[in-house]
Amino acid sequence: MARITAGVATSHVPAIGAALDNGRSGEDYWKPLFAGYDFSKKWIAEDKPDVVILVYNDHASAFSLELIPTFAIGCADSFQPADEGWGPRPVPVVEGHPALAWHLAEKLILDEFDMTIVNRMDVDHGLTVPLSLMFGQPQAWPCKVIPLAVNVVQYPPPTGNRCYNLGKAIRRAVESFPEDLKVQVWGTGGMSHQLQGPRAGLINRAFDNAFLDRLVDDPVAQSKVPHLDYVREAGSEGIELVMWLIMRGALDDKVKVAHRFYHVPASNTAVGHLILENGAA
Amino acid sequence: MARITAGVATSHVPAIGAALDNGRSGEDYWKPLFAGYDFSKKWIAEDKPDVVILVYNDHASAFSLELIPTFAIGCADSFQPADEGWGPRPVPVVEGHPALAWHLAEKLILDEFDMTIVNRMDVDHGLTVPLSLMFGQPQAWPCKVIPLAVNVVQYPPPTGNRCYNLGKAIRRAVESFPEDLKVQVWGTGGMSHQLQGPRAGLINRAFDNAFLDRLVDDPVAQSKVPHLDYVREAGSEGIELVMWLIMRGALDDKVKVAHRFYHVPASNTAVGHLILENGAA
Amino acid sequence: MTEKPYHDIPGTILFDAEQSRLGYHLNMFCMSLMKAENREAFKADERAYLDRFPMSEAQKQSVLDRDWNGMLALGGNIYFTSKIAATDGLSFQQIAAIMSGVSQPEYAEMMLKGGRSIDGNRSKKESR
Amino acid sequence: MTEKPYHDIPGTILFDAEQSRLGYHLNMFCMSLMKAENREAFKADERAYLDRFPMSEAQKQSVLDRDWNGMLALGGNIYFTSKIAATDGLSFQQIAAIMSGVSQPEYAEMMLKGGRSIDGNRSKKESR
Ligand SMILES: [Fe+3]
Ligand SMILES: [Fe+3]
Repeated sequence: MARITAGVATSHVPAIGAALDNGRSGEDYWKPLFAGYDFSKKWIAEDKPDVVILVYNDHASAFSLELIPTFAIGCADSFQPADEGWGPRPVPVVEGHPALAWHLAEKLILDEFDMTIVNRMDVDHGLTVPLSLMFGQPQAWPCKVIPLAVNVVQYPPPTGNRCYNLGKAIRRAVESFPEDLKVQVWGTGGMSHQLQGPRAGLINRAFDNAFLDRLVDDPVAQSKVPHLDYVREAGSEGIELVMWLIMRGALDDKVKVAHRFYHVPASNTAVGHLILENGAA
Repeated sequence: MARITAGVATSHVPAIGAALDNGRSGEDYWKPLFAGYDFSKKWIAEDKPDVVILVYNDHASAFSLELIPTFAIGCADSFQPADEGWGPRPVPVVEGHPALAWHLAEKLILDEFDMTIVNRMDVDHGLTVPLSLMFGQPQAWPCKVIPLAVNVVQYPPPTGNRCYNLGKAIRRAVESFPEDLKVQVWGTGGMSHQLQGPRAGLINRAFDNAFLDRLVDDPVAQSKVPHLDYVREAGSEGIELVMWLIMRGALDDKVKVAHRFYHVPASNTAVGHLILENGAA
Repeated sequence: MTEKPYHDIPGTILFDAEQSRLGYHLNMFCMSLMKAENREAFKADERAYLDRFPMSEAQKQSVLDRDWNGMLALGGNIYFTSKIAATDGLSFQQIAAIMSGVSQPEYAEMMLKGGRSIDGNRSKKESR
Repeated sequence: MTEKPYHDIPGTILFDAEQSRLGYHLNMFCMSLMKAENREAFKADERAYLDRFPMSEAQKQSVLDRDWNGMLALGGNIYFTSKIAATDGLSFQQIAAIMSGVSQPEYAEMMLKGGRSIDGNRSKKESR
């Protein structure tokens, strides 16, 4: 039987990818950021997942305004890094796990989540930067990845409550898959940041740290927080944090915090990172 | 305030469109079928809706297997009749109602339905044949149309229960729209039919009529019927009937049957048609 | 193949995840026939056109043979395979007749008489 | 414009239904810049390229002027308008500086010092 072993949350700032790809990760500006993932690289090498369900959002790369799915699950054999305007990132092709992805799609739809099934999709920095942060720069990604793209660009994104419950449904679906697989769920995006308008550059350390606390200890309360609070307190792009609730919903009610990291800034953004393990209770 | 005044259900067999478009509706084969809609044309002329929310499914016209939304709502200004391989049907362009459609999309997503927002989509016979049956062959369709495309081609479609609840959520959303609009919800597809394999041509009069009875009088019970029963009893394409539950969910618990019609065959399909009015209780 | 409750329905292949994965390229080939220039290219040299798609040899042969039931078994979906029929100038009823093993007049007659009966067609177990 | 609770947030335009309807063609123009040949065509004659899209004159002018806040007010979304910035060879941080009315070094300095403070930036009412 497949099982969810852990959850990872991390920001997915494009500048982080660019720093890595351009060999600038050793610069003073970037060193403290990458140092925050040293533990994580060791941790994941020690108990490598077979599959990562990677919750992220597309940033007008695969989806324009022609068609905006709330939840899209990638069922293809593989996914190419997207060309976001400067050529695709020089990272490996992302190998999918179509058998588990289709199983999830089927179970989630029957569980009354209105998924969009996607068989062809390029994946942008939202998906590839977290892989780079956790795995560095390998020739091939060491595990299969199921992309789960959440709309957070067009208001309204799904509610925090919906995201949290989707996580719970993902767990049920994973646990009904007959093959013996170690599965991690990653939630990406955030933390506080605003890329647009006169308020660009907003960072809210207090909000971010309270979010990290509550995501661990009281995710149900966090799942009730309305969009308005995220946008007001964490910036118009801080709303990406609702995606972390999907990861959290897929874990036990009580979890062990294996790692926690917070850093400001990466370009325009506050960076947060959590590794949560099941089996704490 | 916008309000839902009535629901219409009808099959959407492509051969019906072809018969009309090719001037064959007066032939002996087709006469009894079109006669079943004589009442309906008068009925709708007497209390013309401003907007129809038209629930239908795409048949590999707008959506291939690259991307399969469970629920897609058309928010565009207009929708072109699709070229299904023989050129587009010679029917008017379908004018949308973007203000109400976007309102619905927003409210439905906040109400935890995971809609796909679509701003560009051609509409196939699933949407245009019901318009032809209800309005005949006008120069322009006499009302605005919001396409709501439901996946029923790739198993699994949304559950009957999910469809019924979507109807209820649509009603809440319509009733929160400030403009004074008369809105109808149409459910299309079905009735029993199977287009594929050695069992092609299956018709189940008893199942269809029991479905019509229960849709009117006990929709909650009908909403619990599993997909397997539809496929087994009403054919692999009979599963389209789940879409009628969206229409039904948008109406009062008690409704008045203004019209009911059943006819076999239209090409490979049993044709069913209902007009249900609110305000019976 | 994992056994599913709907596998008990006779003469019916549900287009589920398994079939969809199996038939992806076959169906995407069919979808390409929505464009007039592709229909022309297919008609001009069917084999060469099919070779543009990463389909299995069995899938390609089923198309060349117009083996409509074979295509479904190999992952085809009827709404996609019917685009080959449209390219050939065949109606839905004509391929329905072929798939159910009768002539088109016989099939049309069956439909006029109320269609194929559900009795005996519910379940493989029942009909044994 | 219907008043929404998030209209109270200063310096921020939420990309809601209203903005998305308003900016559809502006954003789809931006999306077209994902293709190298379109970037070339745009650079060669910006006005002529913009005229291919059914955008309002004000939207076209905001693009020609690189009025980044103006584009947002006219329905642009930052993930789309940033594709113009990429075409111009500007980074996200460079346009963020322009949108917030400071030089890029000043903006970068603010970010290094922990970013723009939330205090005084929560609410238009609060800051009055
Ligand atoms: Fe992001
Ligand atoms: Fe249909």
